[in-house]
Amino acid sequence: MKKLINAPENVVDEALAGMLAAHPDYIRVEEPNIVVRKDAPRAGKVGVISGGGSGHEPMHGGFVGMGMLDAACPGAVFTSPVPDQMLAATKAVDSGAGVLHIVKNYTGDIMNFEMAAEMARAEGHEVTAVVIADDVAVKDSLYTAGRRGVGGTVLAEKIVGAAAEAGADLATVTALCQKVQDNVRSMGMALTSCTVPMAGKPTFEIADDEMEIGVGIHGEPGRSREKLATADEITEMLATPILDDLPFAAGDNVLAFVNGLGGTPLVELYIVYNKLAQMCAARGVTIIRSLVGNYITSLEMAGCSITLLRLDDELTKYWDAPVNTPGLRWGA
Amino acid sequence: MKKLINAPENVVDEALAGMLAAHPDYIRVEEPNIVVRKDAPRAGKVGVISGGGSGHEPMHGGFVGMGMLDAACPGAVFTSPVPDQMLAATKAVDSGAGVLHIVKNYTGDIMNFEMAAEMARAEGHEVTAVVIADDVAVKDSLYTAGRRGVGGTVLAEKIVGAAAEAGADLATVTALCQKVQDNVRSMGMALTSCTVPMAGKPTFEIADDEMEIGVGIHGEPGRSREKLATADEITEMLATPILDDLPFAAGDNVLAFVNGLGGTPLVELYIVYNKLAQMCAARGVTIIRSLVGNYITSLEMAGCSITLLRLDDELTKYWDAPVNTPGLRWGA
Amino acid sequence: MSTASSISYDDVVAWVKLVAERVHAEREHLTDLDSAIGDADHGINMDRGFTAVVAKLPALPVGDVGALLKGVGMTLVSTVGGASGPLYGTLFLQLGGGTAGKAEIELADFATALDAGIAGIQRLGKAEPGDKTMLDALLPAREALHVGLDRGDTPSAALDAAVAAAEQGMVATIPLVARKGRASYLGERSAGHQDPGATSSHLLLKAAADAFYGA
Amino acid sequence: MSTASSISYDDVVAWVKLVAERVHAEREHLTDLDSAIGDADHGINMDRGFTAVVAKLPALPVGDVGALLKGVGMTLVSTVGGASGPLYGTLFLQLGGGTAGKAEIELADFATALDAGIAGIQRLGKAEPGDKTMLDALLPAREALHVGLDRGDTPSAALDAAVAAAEQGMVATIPLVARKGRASYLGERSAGHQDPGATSSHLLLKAAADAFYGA
Ligand SMILES: Nc1ncnc2c1ncn2[C@@H]1O[C@H](COP(=O)(O)OP(=O)(O)O)[C@@H](O)[C@H]1O
Ligand SMILES: Nc1ncnc2c1ncn2[C@@H]1O[C@H](COP(=O)(O)OP(=O)(O)O)[C@@H](O)[C@H]1O
Ligand SMILES: [Mg+2]
Ligand SMILES: [Mg+2]
Ligand SMILES: [Mg+2]
Ligand SMILES: [Mg+2]
Repeated sequence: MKKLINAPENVVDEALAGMLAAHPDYIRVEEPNIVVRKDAPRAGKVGVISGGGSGHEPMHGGFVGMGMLDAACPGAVFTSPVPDQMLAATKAVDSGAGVLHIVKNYTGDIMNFEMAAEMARAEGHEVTAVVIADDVAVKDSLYTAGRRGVGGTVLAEKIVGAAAEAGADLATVTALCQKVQDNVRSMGMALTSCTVPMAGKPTFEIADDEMEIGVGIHGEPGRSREKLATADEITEMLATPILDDLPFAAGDNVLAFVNGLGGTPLVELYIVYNKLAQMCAARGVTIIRSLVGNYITSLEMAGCSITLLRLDDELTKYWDAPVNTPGLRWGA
Repeated sequence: MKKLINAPENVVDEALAGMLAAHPDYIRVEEPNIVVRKDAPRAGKVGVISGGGSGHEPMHGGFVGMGMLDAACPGAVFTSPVPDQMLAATKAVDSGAGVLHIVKNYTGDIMNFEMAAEMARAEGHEVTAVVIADDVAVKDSLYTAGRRGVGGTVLAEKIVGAAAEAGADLATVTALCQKVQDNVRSMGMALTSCTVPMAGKPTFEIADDEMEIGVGIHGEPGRSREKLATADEITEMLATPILDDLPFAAGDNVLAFVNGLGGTPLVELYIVYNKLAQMCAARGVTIIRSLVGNYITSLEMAGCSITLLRLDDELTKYWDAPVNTPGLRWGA
Repeated sequence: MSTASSISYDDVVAWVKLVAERVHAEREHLTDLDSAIGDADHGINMDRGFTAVVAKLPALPVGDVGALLKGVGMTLVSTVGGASGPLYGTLFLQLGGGTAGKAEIELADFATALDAGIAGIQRLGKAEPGDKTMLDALLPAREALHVGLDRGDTPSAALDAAVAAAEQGMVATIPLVARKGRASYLGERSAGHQDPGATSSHLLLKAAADAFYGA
Repeated sequence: MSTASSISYDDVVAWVKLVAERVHAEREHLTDLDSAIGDADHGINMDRGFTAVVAKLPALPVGDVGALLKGVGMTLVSTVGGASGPLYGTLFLQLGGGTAGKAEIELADFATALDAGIAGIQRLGKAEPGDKTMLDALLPAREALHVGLDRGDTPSAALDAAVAAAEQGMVATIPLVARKGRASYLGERSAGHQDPGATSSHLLLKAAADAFYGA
């Protein structure tokens, strides 16, 4: 295992300490390992929190700040955080206007967030939750755990955070988050596996001429293993199911998000974006906003994910609104 | 070779096309492969251009925009651009106020930029050049090619771009760039090699328990090969020579920049930053600004570099000034 | 009244410690199973949780089986995370609820408490038999336990039967296509691998048999 | 007047084409040498440049050796990049300057033009003999060429001697610690590897001997 770490068991704590050292003007770190916006709670503002396993940086801790999250709860690497964290975060950010939990759809995340929400409500906090489940690689069904929450989460946190910053109430913020979920779809692929520090070896073996299509963000194998293909072919394998699923139709305006999984350089992501833009154009889908880079990662995994969000004026307005976090910043 | 590409020979062109597709509001791409700020030349503004081999994204093309570069000249992967590009870029951005060339210290970059500068002057453009040579891993001497230009380049482009945006004249902008060079030092290391697409195989072989200390940004081997060490030990190997070289003294205010080389995830960079902050504190050096992420990369190489810039009020003011580029953005 | 087959407070402490020991020993195996169809952390999660439990033991009220098991459950909830944290946490919280205030319990009490614990897991996780989860080990075990007790088997025999049923259920998860948990994301590819949680559930019950009635 | 040993316009075209052919064939070797002490692109750069040169040939004025070589130099400057682009570009620009307007040249003319070309490389790159660069092949070659010509050797013999000297100089770069170019960043580690540019310079001269006086 080749990583810039000291001891596997200290990765999350030391990274948090480094984040705090690098961004003391944005965040504070409180027990039990929660990242809280420096000036939270803000009078009258709805609190927006999220959380999940570590190893996806900058998500979620890097999105704590003005116009995005009020707090983030990082679990162990790839392991949902514990209810104590979400309870503490909810209390830390609730100004009395209530708190929205943005939850990625994983059994563990759902259960831990639900437990925390119950405890918080028992202590008199108004809490709502929206589950992000945007991964079209997973067939949805009543009888399964359903789709994973992936790239759409980043967009939801930005847009919902802007609405909360603008003073929207809990019901409005919650409905807006659901609206993002209803209009966003994603799919990812991997060229390499990744190594959970505590595990010490790659989660899966893969040959030099193979790739995994339909992976999530936890180093898990994907829906299928394929022979390595060109960037254009790979982009089609990801974007076609996304476009067909919602479906995105001619005349739609979209935000196109090409995300790196951690080990893939920007130069390759732009090659993927190039093909994605051609595909959208060919279908009459207009990209009016874009995001290209590593925002929701899977440790050092090489690969990418594509996310499309159908935009209307409201979503566009909140996407464009100022945001000032360590991981995403503009207009401020 | 596992990459998200179509054909090795098309990597640079397709990445440029993708960049243009993703950021049409920031840039335009002109022959012979130059990235130009959408609204350049801007009346009365000094033009600031840079360039170098591709494979370092987001540098330089990602730094074209308000408050940073007016144009960037991307060469083939790891190969200095040709004079034709710098000549075209100079002409494209010169409003009559003159153009500064920010050149990283590599024999090829120096010679190609010099040829371009001569041609541009012959055509009546006022051109100055500042060479960035901040890599302390390279022993400096009259008889060698001198130090490489690495992480300091990103900081120079941001700070100098802000001054030019604010209306400073060519002499002032040039002197400011030299001031950045005089106060910045860097050093890098690699956990893995990288693969030049056209070469098709890793530039060097390295064992699972080895690392290269003192690498540049072109996948070249470093000054020495060492046994793999902890993040804290590695940070000391990089930061100690940097701190001792300028030297950075107790009472100095600095900008601390922990940069990823392309294949290393943010979570690891924060662990390095954590140790770097401790080392600076121990020496009485105060970090008043920070930058953590992948800004000057070496394709998919895993590793990091550390850059420290001694700040005074002028440098701090221009660092804080608004910047709006695909790769670096705040205050706008 | 106390019988030779009663499960004392100390037996329960011994059980918890034995589980911690074996989870630690099986950590890599459980994580490897989770690597194949999950995210390579089940052994790490369980080990983190039970290490915390053992550290917590001294702080828990002595002599009260229910309080002890509640403490274990709360510690698991607060330290494991993932899917297994709330699920095993609930299991132990319910075991504690069903044995509250008792200095010693009979296997029948344990069986009833286990019913509640498994019901809690189902409430929380909404999994069905055959979904390729820990329930595929726990449900057959509960079944066998009750059959044995109703038939008047010795507690030791009844619990051994439950462990055997859990082991069968665990192995039976191999061909299953997962419908719950991370493994479900793999679809057909999840078949051919043993479920990590079913494996840790079998470990839990085997440890109980060894701790309560001597290995 | 034209002698049997004159180098015709066609000979020069043949030379340029032969260089392009061999650079392409040696591309991987040159890149491998650059991988050891540089950035793994020398063969790629040279191949890109000379492929462009061959494509450009039809557009260059026929019959004028100087114009041809100037065109080659300008094309190299505009397509190679890196350190070798300006350096080899300058070499050919100077070769062209020294042979301007000529339909055919003598080897002595070539030698004089080569002097100017090498001087241009030194002006631009500021390297000294022993710095582990292309000059370590070019300088001994120039030396041998003049010695041969002054001694009255046949042009073919004189050029062969130059090629032999270039080869010796190329091999002699192996033990050297680089002081110029990327290899200098490696410090002591640059010793033990043959310089890519010295290797391509030898290729250039060997191709000249073969093209001018038949392999
Ligand atoms: N809905 C569920 N009901 C019951 N057990 C479940 C459910 N989802 C997952 N599990 C169990 O949890 C185990 C995985 O635990 P663990 O790896 O620690 O958590 P995570 O899946 O969050 O990484 C699975 O092997 C499975 O037995
Ligand atoms: N200052 C110099 N003077 C002469 N030749 C040089 C100089 N610097 C580099 N070279 C030559 O250039 C070669 C490298 O060329 P190339 O790899 O194409 O460019 P780059 O080093 O920019 O990648 C070296 O092997 C060396 O022979
Ligand atoms: Mg997990
Ligand atoms: Mg090069
Ligand atoms: Mg798991
Ligand atoms: Mg090179």
